[in-house]
Amino acid sequence: MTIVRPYGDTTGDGMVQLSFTLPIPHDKRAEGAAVQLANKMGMDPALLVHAKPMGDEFTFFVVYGRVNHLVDTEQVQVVERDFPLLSAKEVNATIKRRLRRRLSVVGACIGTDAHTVGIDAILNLKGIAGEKGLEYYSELSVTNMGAQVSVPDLVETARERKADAVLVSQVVTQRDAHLQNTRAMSAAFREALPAGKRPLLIVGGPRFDELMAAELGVDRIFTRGTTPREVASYLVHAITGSTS
Amino acid sequence: MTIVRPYGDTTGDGMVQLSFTLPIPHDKRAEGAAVQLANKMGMDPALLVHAKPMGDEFTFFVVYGRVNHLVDTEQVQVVERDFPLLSAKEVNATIKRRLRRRLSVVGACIGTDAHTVGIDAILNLKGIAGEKGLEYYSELSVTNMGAQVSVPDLVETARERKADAVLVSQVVTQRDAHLQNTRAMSAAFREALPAGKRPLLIVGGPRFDELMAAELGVDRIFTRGTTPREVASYLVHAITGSTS
Amino acid sequence: MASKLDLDPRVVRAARRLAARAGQPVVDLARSHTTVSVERAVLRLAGVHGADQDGIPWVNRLVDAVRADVGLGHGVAVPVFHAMRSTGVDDVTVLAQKAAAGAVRFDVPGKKADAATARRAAARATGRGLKIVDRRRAERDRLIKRLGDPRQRPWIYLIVATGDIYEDIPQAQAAARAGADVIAVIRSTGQSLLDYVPEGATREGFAGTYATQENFRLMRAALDETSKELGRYVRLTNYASGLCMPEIAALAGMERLDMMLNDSMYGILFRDINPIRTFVDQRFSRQVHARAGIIINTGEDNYLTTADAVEAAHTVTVSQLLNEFFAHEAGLADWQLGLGHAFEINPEVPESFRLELAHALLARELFPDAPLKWMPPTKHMTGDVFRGNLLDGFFNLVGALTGQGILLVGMMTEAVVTPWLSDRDIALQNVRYVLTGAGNLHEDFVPAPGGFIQQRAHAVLGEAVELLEKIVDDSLLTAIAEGTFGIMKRPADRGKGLDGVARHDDDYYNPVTVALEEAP
Amino acid sequence: MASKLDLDPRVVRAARRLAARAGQPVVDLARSHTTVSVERAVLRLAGVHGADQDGIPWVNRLVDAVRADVGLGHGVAVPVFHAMRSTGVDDVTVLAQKAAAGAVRFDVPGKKADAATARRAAARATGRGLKIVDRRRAERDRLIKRLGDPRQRPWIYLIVATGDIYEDIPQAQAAARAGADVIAVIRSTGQSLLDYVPEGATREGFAGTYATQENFRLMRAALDETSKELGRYVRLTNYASGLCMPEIAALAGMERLDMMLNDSMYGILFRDINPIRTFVDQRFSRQVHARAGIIINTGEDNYLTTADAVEAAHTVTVSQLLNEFFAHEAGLADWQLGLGHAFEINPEVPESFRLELAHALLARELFPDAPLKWMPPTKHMTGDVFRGNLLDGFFNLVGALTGQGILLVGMMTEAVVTPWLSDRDIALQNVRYVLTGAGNLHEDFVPAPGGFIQQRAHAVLGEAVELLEKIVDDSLLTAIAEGTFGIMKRPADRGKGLDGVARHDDDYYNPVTVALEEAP
Ligand code: B12
Ligand code: B12
Ligand SMILES: Cc1ncc(COP(=O)(O)O)c(C=O)c1O
Ligand SMILES: Cc1ncc(COP(=O)(O)O)c(C=O)c1O
Repeated sequence: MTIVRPYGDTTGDGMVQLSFTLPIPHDKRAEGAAVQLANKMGMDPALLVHAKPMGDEFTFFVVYGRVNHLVDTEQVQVVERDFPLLSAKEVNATIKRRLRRRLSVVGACIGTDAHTVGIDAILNLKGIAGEKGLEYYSELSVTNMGAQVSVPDLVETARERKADAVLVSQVVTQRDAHLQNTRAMSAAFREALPAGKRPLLIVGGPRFDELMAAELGVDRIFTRGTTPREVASYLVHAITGSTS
Repeated sequence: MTIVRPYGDTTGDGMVQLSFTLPIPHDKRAEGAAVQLANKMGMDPALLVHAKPMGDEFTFFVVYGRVNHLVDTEQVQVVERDFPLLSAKEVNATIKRRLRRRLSVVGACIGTDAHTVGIDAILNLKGIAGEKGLEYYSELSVTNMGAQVSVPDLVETARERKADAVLVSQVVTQRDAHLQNTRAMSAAFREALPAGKRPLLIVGGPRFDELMAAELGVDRIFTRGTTPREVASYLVHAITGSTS
Repeated sequence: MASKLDLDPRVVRAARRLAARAGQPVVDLARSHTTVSVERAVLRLAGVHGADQDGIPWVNRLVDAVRADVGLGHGVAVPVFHAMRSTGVDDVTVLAQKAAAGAVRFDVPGKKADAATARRAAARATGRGLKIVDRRRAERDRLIKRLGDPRQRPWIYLIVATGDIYEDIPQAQAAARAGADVIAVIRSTGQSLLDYVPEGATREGFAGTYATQENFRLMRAALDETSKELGRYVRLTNYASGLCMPEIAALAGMERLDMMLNDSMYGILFRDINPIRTFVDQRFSRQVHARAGIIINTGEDNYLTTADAVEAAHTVTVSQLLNEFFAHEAGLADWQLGLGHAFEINPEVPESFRLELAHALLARELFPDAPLKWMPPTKHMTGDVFRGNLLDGFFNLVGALTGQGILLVGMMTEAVVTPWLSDRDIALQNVRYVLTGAGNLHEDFVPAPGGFIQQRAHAVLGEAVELLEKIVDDSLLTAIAEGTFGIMKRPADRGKGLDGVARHDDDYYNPVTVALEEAP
Repeated sequence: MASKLDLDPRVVRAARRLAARAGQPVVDLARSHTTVSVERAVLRLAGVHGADQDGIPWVNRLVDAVRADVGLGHGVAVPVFHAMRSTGVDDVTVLAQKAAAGAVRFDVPGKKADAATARRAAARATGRGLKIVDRRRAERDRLIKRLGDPRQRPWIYLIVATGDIYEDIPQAQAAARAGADVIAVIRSTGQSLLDYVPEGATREGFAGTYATQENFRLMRAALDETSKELGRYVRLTNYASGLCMPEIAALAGMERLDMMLNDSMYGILFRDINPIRTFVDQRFSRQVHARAGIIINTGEDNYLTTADAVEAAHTVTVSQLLNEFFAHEAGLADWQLGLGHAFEINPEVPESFRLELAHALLARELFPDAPLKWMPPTKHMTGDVFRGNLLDGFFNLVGALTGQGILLVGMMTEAVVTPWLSDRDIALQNVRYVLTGAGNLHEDFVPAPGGFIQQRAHAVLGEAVELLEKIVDDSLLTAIAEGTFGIMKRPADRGKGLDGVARHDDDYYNPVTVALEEAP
């Protein structure tokens, strides 16, 4: 199927649910304004099913209705996994064979972000979802710098540890903090190290858009539900250039 | 304020919440397709925050994001109340003065619809939201035909009772049942009675669009939250032509 | 479950006795009348099937023809099977077609022997129909034995309502895979007032799908497949309600439906069907359900959509007691009584949740061996779907805390649309969370002795007894006429379908009733 | 609330004794050290205010200057007030400005009399600061008397977090009008690691708004207005946490904040702040809170975001006992102890809801006179906001069933964004539904004797005692270093801010500590 529509209870009905607040008091005009917005979003008919004043200046709305847009799944751009998913054994064997040394990985939460659970899930032995983290891989040498690491410290440590890859986590996204921090980080590495000497730059976090890697100046982005094995497989692929 | 945007937690942020199902299995492409739809609806950035497979062929999505449309409250079309809201006393007095007889009202749920709670709330003594229904008004003569009334029966009763107004309720809206039934009803009245002799046609129900009166061939539409007093006031206004 | 309400067994016994006294006159009425639909059900069991080119079933044409010639008071069985012999037609459907064409005249045989022959022929024919019902029941037992029952109580009951049997089927299968134990296919809004059962597979219902024999068959077959896939027998529900209640009961028996919505008063109150018509149809349909091993679901929940759930709580109890009496009288066993009640108290009312608990426990303890059908909030659901899902969660919790047997899963979009696929998924997730996390919390739920919950339950039971006393004095038909249930006033001489009722003549004969009443 | 868990009072006493033994060495440490932030807090109370043009507060410049000249071990009070006299400056802020320009040299007066004079001057100055704190406390008491406390328990606690104080204010007022009893202004992500307190009204926080004296003032004034409007005193909360804990405590006292997040280990575990630094800052800040009549909120809930809520349940109990011990030692009364715990069990775990009940009740019965801060689900919240609102409802129910004092309202968008205006509205509606409908259900909630809930609570308490025994043996600093709490390993010689710690010299003098310790 390439062209699809949203599905409520019948093929092709196009039904969706929408909710939002408008900064206007609740009255008929406000309800009309809510429907206007839904119409502009392509909902027609748009059924206003709930309107609730929140204080004197705001109104919350729930709208149901049919959306007229078509979705063309052929047009969808996704970052497909373009490398094979390896077992820990394969990862270790490939690094040994190709690199003839341990692959050095430095990880951190940068900026003011202190959400380490995600990067720990990738790096620490304990891992996530039943998979062990990168520390488990005998041929990976892992340095986990923890939270709220400054970019200069990160660059310094990466240099010291001769990092093949730098793994950065960003969870706080309010005011695009994650994007700003990532840009600052990639710029610092570009400045500090010549192209051939730069480690692979990887960022991860639940609210990144995987398609933005180039824009942010990093090599790869990982998002919700990433597992350590995927990251290890990618490292092997990108650094040893091997497909197995 | 005439131009507003949706409000998440900051003025002008434009944030909305959207959910829908696509008839495709859950994978990265499906997630991309969901974002595509949100983008087409004007959400940018569109953050896919939840994707859940439902069986093998459907996926449910929740998307948050900024919508770029502006809402112009000046452009909103609403049916404003264009008649004064009267007390029961005023309603009765005006009918007495202007009509010199009781005003006859016939109400029904037509078609296969059996949801009488709404029309009963308007017609029956008991009323709704602390307001008594039209039966309470001494100058109104009310015939409540109940549920699942056929259009021919309704026309017949309206004729018999010399109805000044016919009040029809429609609650079931699947496959636009309410619109079809309303159109059939207004057509039947147009056919059965000459223009001057036709009662005022009023429909009501929670999912009508008040702006559609002309299109449906009725004089007025009432929706969610209507109270008997509004209806009584409208009747007096429309039938006696009085503003008090 | 140990008693939590400390109900006085003498009061409970008194309530049951009063319900029997209030119900008996109605039973007497039902035993002395027949209806067009009862007679059509007999013919369906006797093998008449199909419809004319306008979609009017041959059973309707045949009953109309018999009625025109000799009236309904004798029952159609004897005139029809007498005509079979006299015309030499040996297929009842063919006879119906001929009758519709005006080519057959019906009469009641004057000779005793002819009458006896006709009776025997009729009994043989309907016996074959009942055999099908019996075979289906045995088949169900076998499948349950092989595939197993749901692992948990309450059973999870989900609705599909697209209006199109071919959309319903995949949705029902998806729902079963997602965890539903029972699938109900909601009927199109118009059907209950049709005085015939539509034929064939249908795709054009409004807010529900027509109940037809073919739709029953298609859905049951699909769910049999899914049951096998899941290793758990998924039950199918429809509606034996409206003007064709007896026939639909017969079709349900023959197509192995597992549960049927079937209430003694719903049609009267909410479809304005004549009370006598309803009570007569009602008794026959329940006898068929008893034979078919079908669990009935009664409709007390509906009263709380028109009446206030606190004020009218005792009317639910009274109706449950009446439904129980009528059901037992018609041969249904306790395990077949999915008595209805609902979570419909205005959530703004202080202590609403404890009141719900009190009412739900009262039903549970009054009918300890009945499965009970626990219905979700509908009336106080709004377009606020976030709040809706929350209320449904607390509804599920009451279900788990009070040991309800059948949990009709609430949908967050109750006030908006007939359920979407995703609504069901969200709703099932809700049920699963509550049952997994708090399924055993009832062990720690002990209403304070003499406290709010016990007091409320005792008060409701007390009001129920008072109301029953009044009904015994004034008669049930009067109570219904006065708006006792669901504030709907329905006099006995009004309502739809009264013209389809006939008093039994002395020689009234109905081979199905005979067979059903003689069975153990 | 009568006991529902049947805890053994001997075990409870043993647990408290062990906590005291485990905590005492840390108290000794805190009593024998000071930090830059403690000293800055002293100067703030002594009247230093404002910042240089780079935004560095004069208290920082002054402490740095003193430290450069004589170190911290004597405390800054004497050197500073000695310098006041010797330079003839009579405004401490002016002194700080001069010191920053390099125009003042500090020393510790050699003569006893000079030292005594400086001490007296310092005590007078800080006494004025403490007077402000006292006046604010009296003001609060008056307002509560006039306007009244929330009508219900738990108090409803809501967060605002726009990053901009001028967006925060209307949102906080809206939240209060919608029913919030307590408003917490979340801090910008970076602030806890700043070794100074920013100045002025701020609009540029990330996922929170900077804690500044001016922001405190603006928000408290706005809420005073709203309190009057509502006829109910609305409390304000912020964070005395991070590298500036003592100063923020002082500012909170002077601006009449009502509650402060203030945990003995949070900064160590979740901000990688040095343990010694934290414990020293901690003790001083709690002494100030005690004086200011501020309720503290501890942070055990956080452990369950990194550790598993079932496996690590006993670490929460241990930490609560330690927090209680440290709090009492610092002079806080039971009513000021908002000990933290949270609804963080994976909702897929069988019996998750009963486990939550067991844990929440254990806290309730161990600390019967503490208000307890009950935190909503965060870790297992997903982007499925419909499910999110449901979980929050069951969280609210546990809060009501177990008599929690402060209910931090959960948001359905927890996994998505910092709360939107509408999220708060939906969340409050959820709380209201649960409290209105089931607020008294605790009367009917009686954990089965010896049943699942009691067993679980006893088991957790048992594990807590075992862990405390181990901590007494190995020392609390070792336990923290080994990752006992929240699986975060934090050795005592690492972490941020260690260089801001100094051992007391023999002549260490801190007029604030003296005043706070001599008060009744
Ligand atoms: C746990 C938690 C905390 C803990 C963190 C403990 C710790 N040591 O990490 C504590 C309690 C300390 C905390 C504090 C705060 N938090 Co917090 N917290 C959360 C919470 C509940 C869960 C996050 C989590 O652990 N997820 C589980 C992990 C496994 O998932 P993950 O991070 O997405 O990681 C996976 C992938 O994304 C990917 N990945 C992630 N990073 C990387 C990196 C690489 C290289 C790769 C390859 C992959 C990868 O792989 C991981 C495994 O699959 C979320 C809400 C929620 N339910 O999501 C809020 C949340 C993230 N927190 C939030 C906020 C605002 C805060 C505070 C700033 C609040 C405040 N002002 O006080 C503070 C301060 C924190 C700070 N300075 O950053 C907000 C962020 C809002 C936003 N979108 O901007 C959230 C969304 C809550 C909310 N709605 O307000 N928090
Ligand atoms: C109560 C109820 C019932 C009761 C009805 C009892 C009765 N005697 O009315 C019972 C249980 C019988 C019932 C049955 C069914 N119901 Co029903 N029911 C509802 C429910 C829960 C509440 C409706 C209600 O009473 N609202 C309260 C009244 C006061 O509000 P109101 O109707 O909007 O009326 C107000 C205004 O709209 C206006 N108004 C209304 N009419 C008029 C007329 C005039 C002239 C004027 C001036 C004003 C006016 O004024 C009123 C007062 O303010 C809704 C769900 C919900 N929460 O909304 C479903 C709902 C309406 N039912 C629904 C369905 C599908 C059915 C069934 C068809 C299901 C089935 N297949 O079996 C059946 C059959 C009914 C039939 N043939 O029509 C759907 C409709 C879906 C759709 N949008 O198409 C709903 C939305 C539930 C759902 N999500 O599936 N139902
Ligand atoms: C007992 C009972 N019968 C029948 C129905 C369905 O009504 P209808 O007659 O419209 O199919 C219901 C509706 O919920 C019911 O509760
Ligand atoms: C006890 C405690 N202190 C402080 C904070 C806030 O942390 P931050 O230091 O980032 O302001 C929290 C977070 O919830 C907390 O629980």
